[in-house]
Amino acid sequence: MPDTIALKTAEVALAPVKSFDGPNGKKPKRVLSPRNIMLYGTLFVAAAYYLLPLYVMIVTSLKGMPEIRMGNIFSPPMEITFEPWVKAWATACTGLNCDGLSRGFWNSVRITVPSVIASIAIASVNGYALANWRFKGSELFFSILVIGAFIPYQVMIYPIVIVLRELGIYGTLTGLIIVHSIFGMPILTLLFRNYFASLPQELFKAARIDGAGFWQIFLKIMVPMSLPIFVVAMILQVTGIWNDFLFGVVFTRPEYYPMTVQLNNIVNSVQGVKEYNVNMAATILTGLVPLVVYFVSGRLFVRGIAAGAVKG
Amino acid sequence: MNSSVSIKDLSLNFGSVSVLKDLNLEINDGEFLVLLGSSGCGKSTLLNCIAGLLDISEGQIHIKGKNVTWEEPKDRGIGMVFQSYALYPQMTVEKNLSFGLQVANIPQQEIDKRVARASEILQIQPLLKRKPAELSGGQRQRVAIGRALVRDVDVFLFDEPLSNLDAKLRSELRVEIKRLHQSLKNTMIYVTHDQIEALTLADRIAIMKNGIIQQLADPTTIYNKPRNLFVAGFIGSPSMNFLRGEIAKRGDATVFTANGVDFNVDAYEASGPLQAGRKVTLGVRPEHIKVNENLGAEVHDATVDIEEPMGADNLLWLKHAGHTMSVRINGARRFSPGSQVKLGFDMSLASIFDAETELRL
Amino acid sequence: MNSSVSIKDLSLNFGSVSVLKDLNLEINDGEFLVLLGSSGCGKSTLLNCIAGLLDISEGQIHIKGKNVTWEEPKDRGIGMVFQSYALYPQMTVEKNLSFGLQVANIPQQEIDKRVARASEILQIQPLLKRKPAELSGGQRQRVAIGRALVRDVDVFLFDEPLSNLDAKLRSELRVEIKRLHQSLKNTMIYVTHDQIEALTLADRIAIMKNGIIQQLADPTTIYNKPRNLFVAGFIGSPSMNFLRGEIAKRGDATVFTANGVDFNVDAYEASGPLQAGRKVTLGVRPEHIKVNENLGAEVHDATVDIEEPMGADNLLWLKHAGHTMSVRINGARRFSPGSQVKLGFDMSLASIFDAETELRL
Amino acid sequence: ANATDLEVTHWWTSGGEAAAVAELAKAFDATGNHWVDGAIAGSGGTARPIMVSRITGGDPMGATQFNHGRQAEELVQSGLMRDLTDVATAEHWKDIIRPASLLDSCTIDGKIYCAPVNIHSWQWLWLSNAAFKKAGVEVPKNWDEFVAAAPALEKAGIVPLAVGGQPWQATGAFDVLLVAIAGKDTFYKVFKDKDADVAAGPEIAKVFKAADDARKMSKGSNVQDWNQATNLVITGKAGGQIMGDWAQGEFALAGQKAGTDYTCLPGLGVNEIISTGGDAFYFPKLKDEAKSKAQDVLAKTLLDPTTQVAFNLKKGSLPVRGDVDLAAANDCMKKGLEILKKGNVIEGTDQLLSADSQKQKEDLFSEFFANPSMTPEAAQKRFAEIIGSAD
Amino acid sequence: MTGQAKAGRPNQLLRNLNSKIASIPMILTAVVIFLGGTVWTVFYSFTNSKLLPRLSFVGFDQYKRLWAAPRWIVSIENLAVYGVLSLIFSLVIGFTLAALMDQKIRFENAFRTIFLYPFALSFIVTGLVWQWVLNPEFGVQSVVRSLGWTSFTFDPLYTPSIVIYGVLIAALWQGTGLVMCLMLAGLRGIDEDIWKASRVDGIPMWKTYLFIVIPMMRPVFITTLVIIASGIVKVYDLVVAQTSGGPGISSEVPAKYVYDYMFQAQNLGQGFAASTMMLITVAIIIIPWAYLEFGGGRKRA
Ligand SMILES: Nc1ncnc2c1ncn2[C@@H]1O[C@H](COP(=O)(O)OP(=O)(O)OP(=O)(O)O)[C@@H](O)[C@H]1O
Ligand SMILES: Nc1ncnc2c1ncn2[C@@H]1O[C@H](COP(=O)(O)OP(=O)(O)OP(=O)(O)O)[C@@H](O)[C@H]1O
Ligand SMILES: [Mg+2]
Ligand SMILES: [Mg+2]
Repeated sequence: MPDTIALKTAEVALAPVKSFDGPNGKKPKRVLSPRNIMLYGTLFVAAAYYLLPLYVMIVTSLKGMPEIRMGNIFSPPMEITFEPWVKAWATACTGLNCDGLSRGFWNSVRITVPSVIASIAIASVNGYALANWRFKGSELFFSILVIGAFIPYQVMIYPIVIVLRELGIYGTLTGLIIVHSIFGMPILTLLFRNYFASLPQELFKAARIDGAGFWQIFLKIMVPMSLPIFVVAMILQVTGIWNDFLFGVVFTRPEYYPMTVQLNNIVNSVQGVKEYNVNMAATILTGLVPLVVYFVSGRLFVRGIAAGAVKG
Repeated sequence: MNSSVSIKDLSLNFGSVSVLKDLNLEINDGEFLVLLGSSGCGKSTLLNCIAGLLDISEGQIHIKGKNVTWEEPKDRGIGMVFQSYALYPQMTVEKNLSFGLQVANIPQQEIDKRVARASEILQIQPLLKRKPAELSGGQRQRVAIGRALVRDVDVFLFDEPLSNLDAKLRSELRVEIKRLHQSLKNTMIYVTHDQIEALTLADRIAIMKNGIIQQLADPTTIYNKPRNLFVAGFIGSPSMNFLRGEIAKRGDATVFTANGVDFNVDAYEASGPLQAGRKVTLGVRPEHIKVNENLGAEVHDATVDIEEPMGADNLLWLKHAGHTMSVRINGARRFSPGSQVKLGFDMSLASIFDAETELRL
Repeated sequence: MNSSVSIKDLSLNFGSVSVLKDLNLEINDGEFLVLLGSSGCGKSTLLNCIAGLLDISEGQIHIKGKNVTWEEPKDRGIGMVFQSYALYPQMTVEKNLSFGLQVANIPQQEIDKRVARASEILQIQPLLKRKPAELSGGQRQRVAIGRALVRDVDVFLFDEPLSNLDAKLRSELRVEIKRLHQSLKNTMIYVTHDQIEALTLADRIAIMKNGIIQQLADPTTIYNKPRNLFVAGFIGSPSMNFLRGEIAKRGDATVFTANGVDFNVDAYEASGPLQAGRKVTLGVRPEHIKVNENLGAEVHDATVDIEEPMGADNLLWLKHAGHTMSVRINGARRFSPGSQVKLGFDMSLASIFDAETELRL
Repeated sequence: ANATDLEVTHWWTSGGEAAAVAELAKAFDATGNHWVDGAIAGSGGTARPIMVSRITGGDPMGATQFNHGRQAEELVQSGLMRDLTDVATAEHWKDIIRPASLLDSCTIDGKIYCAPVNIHSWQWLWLSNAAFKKAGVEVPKNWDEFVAAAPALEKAGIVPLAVGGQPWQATGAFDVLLVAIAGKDTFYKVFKDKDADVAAGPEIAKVFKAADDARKMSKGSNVQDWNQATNLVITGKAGGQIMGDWAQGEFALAGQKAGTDYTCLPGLGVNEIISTGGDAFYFPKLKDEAKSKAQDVLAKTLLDPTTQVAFNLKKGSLPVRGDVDLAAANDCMKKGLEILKKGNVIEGTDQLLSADSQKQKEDLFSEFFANPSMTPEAAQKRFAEIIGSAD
Repeated sequence: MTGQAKAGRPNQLLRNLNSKIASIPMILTAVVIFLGGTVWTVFYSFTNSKLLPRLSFVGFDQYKRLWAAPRWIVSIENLAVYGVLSLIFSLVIGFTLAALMDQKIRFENAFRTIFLYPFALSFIVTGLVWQWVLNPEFGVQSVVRSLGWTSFTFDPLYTPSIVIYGVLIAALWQGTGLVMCLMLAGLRGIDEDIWKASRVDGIPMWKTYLFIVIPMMRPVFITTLVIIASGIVKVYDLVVAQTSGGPGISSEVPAKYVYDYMFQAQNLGQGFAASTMMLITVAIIIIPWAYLEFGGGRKRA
């Protein structure tokens, strides 16, 4: 009966829009409903609270000292100057060295890159072993590790100094990388363990039957499936290591001092009046790398957290 | 009968994707309507529209004669049971049942009465103090039904309530739902993709595909007189056997011919004329083919390919003139693969579809 | 026939929980053995033990005559197909198939040959370049089977390979697996909790409960002569009707009597004597009860409670002397609830169990 | 000699300090070696742990600043520090360094382990002439006049006494008050003999009374660092500050002249005694032979007369050698030299007390200055306890 | 026969060898650093080590002195106040923001980034910025005063009794973004059907959150709790950067006490005694929890 279909099409064509009485179709939504006002109102107020310090930092870093002394930290700069930025980056003094943050920048990179890689590599393998290859005692070690997350770093400095000294790597970059790996280990291992445990066990079993070993399964099966959690780990570690001051200064020598040491020096070595504009510029410059990492991978961050952290 | 739920020209789009298109559906008071269709065809979407959980794009929904298109779900007089049960995990069964009522400020006495009644009907009194995690799948499902029950609603909506359960439990609960309907006489709209559920439970079945209702009829009609090829293939397990061929005249007799084999179709009650030369698809259900016994006038030869004993029944997969065909016989009768058999077809129970429009002739 | 897999006194504990207890099982070469049991009874655990994915607590496992108890999974000559397919999501189908071979350092030429053969057998050649996410459920399952296929193993292990698929696809793939077995003639061990799968696929079925094999026999025996009450109740859908009562003598005749109603059981072939007074349970399958036709000598009265039309069949739930009973009749015969019917029981096909030991008499 | 890099750590990062360090570096570089600057900002509290960790961790620097006294005692005892006795004998340090107590502090078991570079005295009250002019009162000549002038200053919106938030500032101020008010003998009884009875006695009660005044006068000086506090005086926002002679460097840097722009009162104008603490350089033992040699060179350079003059002028401290000519010294420095010559000197508390006791004192006085509800009596009681258990 | 099987049983130590090898860094860290370091610390807390650790035992003297020190008491009190408040506020604010973000809002990405970015900054930065914003001379107080409300006072950092709240404001600014993210991830994991069921039941949104969703998010809250709590115990940098413990000792915290006495006062014994007290406190809270989560977990899984 091909004609029925033709008929139906004709019918539709003839009767353009059927209209009924009463509500029809989409429920009309007011943009300014009380709910929306509350919702967005709260969000905008909260956003303002979070943005305020950033605003202050930026505005201040663009003002000259006289203007700062005169007034209001919230008012926009009357005369924009990039002097503080230049100074913070290139000429601010620490003791005798007057090359600003720039000297620390590459050190920070040199510390952060291998430390992030090493700590993530170690923690991911640990998490994988804990999730898929449990052995007698593995959970016990893990519990100790998690409790270790609560130990203040300061407490551990002395024992670690001793260990590194005995290993003969105190003051070297290797030593610092190890220290970062150690302190990143508890939380990262927890994340990776939870994540790998949430992957289907059957995949792991299938790979074993296929004859893949410990490392093959990890590298060829698990890692390619774990982008989100690696992103989370990376963000956490980049943030933590880049911003680290204590380890960078305690466990290395000046030629490796990270940017935060310069930041601390700029901020803390006051020449009479605190140069707030320079401080703020230095602050922003120092935070720039982790901030960029955030902006680039923020979306993956939530996804990764959903995948890894949340499943207790 | 009054119409209990009436859907008029309903359309729904997710962004630019149109999921439901100009859908019309009248559901009678006290009727058990099953929405059946394969995954992704829009069943849940339709149910959610009726419940008010999705804002529709076009059209109207009336429940009990009232236009509820813009009403909140709670004001529509509906109760809903979800596939994943959606029980509140940290509340006891009792709390799960009464929470909605408490929120609606119904007096405690009344709440107790309703919970008692529902738990009696569903026989979950001993479970009232437990939490969902301490219940088995079937018990959880019962509590989920109870939650709809206490709300004293006109229309029950079920979204694949049994599909997370194992086969045995599923058949038990199916009977219970049927019994519930018989005693409550509420309107029930039930989504499933399991045809056994649909056939056993429904007063009427609406078969959907791509957001369009393909056929709306009682189970017998759907089973015996499927309106089109899709419905015919969708209903029945194992599926109806389809042979592609054409109509021809052999003297007085009208035959269906395919791969050089003729099937006399004079016994078929066509709704239109079967002109010779018309390309058609013949559909025969596995249980309408006789093997070696009661063959009738026309006899076909076939070879057994695979035998699938299923207890009460025995399923044979046969090779017949280039087709593979499934035949269902009594479980006690066994054939070994490779053996030759004779077949008889009961054309009065067959279906013939136009090859192009795929509509039943 | 040689035994292909032989399990001796196997026990397995998870911590203090004993999941498998002293299990013995001999599986013949080329046999299709189905492990059937309800959820949590230890089927997957047993399969994982055979595969070497779990370390057993006691006992031995031999495959092809070799003690593999402590071998790595890859060295046991087994292939395994998982419920969730377990395809490597980041690899193409081709890579999925060849991964195991590459790991084993098999020459690329040989790999290509095997992949080509497997994909031909399973008809997945057009899919080779796709990733699992781009496949339908059935296709994924086929690739999963292919992964076992390319490894050229002696024993195939399937862990509920079809339970994630919808009914239609399930019945299609069931046939394919059966065909595969017929052409490959490998030993296959297949875990399922779907009795239809078990009945249709198995050469022998091992029915498990709480880590113990209840009965190991061919499907017909399991269906018709269940060894105990559990097996009888587990197999068959809807379930066998059970009546609790006792044996009595009425003159010459031996009867089963319950709720004041007698059933003559002379036709029953008991393996032991049926003494009068023995407390027993009578089991009758729904399809072995006749309604209004071919009733035989003894006629019982009953009332229709609920009707469940299922297309080809029609299921009646009857009230009969205080019992509820299900009866399966032809789909074309319809009864409305409340109508009175007459029943005939075919006792030669019934089962009688001791009420205490629950073993078949 | 070949140019050898020698890393020198210190916490001299404020304007005046950095300028002074530059003099040392210049002098050292002139010897053909190279001064690698390892400044760590945030005062000794931040820097010392880092230095100690590095020395104990086996990665020592070439030289490091400590306040001589007891801070490095244990490091020396553990054999981590280089013995400078040879350099000292060759350069006749025993003869030229005065007061002798400075070198004594570097001497352990008869061996010399550090090179003192300057004398710092704590006992100074710095006053802003402009502030008093604005308040319409005479610039005070001693502590009592200063206290009397406080209300007038307050009325003019000027904080009478600037005290920074860092704990050592409050502690230092108290020690200064103690010497000024209770005198040298009591000072020694308390800090050298650790006589808790004296510490709990009436003499010290008077000191606490004065400290209470100071506390009241310091209300409103919301700054952390000492040089910020100094800056309040420089800019006339505060009337005065009790601070060591290093504050002078800040005045100098701001281009202010002693006598006209600001006034300095040694010993608070009450008791003209100054303490002779100071900074010294220690030289950790190094494996590298060339570096060890460079260490000797640096030690020698530090005490070189020209270096001494240049450094101390910038730093605002007094040279450790008695034989240099400080013609360029300003008013205040001259006053200091005078007192030094008269021998009205005492040892610094860093030399008398362990760092531990100092820290406890800091905790006490930073609390006392910040918490008006703490009575002088209660504070004195705790002070006596600390002295009683001090080592 | 069983005996035969046992004979074939490979060495247990070699089983799973790769996993054990791969876990060596973890085992070393756990045993040598965390366990060893802890034991070492506790051990030396019974000595009167000064600048360098040495074995001169003094019994419980360090502990007596510790608990007699007003500064330690203040530190403990501050940690308690700060800990409780920051736990509560982090969770409440974090959850509230997450719940708002979960309303299918526009600009979700922008909001999320805004709430999260402070987490990227170091405590030094956070401390500095808030020190400045809260500075009475040119921060919020002076701005409000310049608007005409001259009696307005808001200088938490210079008022001993409330300085810890000033620290709290900064800590929340930095940390709530992460909590929000964790909560949001948890909310996204809630079964959509639960929301539908509660709508059909007519349960108002806030009640659904309060009585249904929050209890369902227990695992998220636990993870979050671990992260927040481990941060609280360790709080040091922020206090140093923002107040240096001042005014006076009114914003001192235990971690700072430990550090100051170990390194500034050169009294390792005292510092170790203080760390031991911290470790004991942590252990009392954590060990039962870890046991439940990980030890008992094996049976539950
Ligand atoms: N929120 C959504 N946004 C976009 N598309 C959606 C959304 N929800 C559903 N769809 C699409 O609408 C179609 C119908 O979905 P629906 O859930 O109604 O299917 P269904 O018939 O219930 O299937 P199932 O049997 O799997 O539950 C599907 O193609 C699905 O992809
Ligand atoms: N890793 C484990 N730790 C503790 N108990 C376990 C573990 N794995 C399985 N079990 C328990 O062992 C029993 C058998 O589990 P198994 O997975 O073999 O069941 P199954 O028969 O395959 O069930 P299903 O049909 O649900 O797959 C269950 O009771 C289960 O709770
Ligand atoms: Mg659905
Ligand atoms: Mg299983």
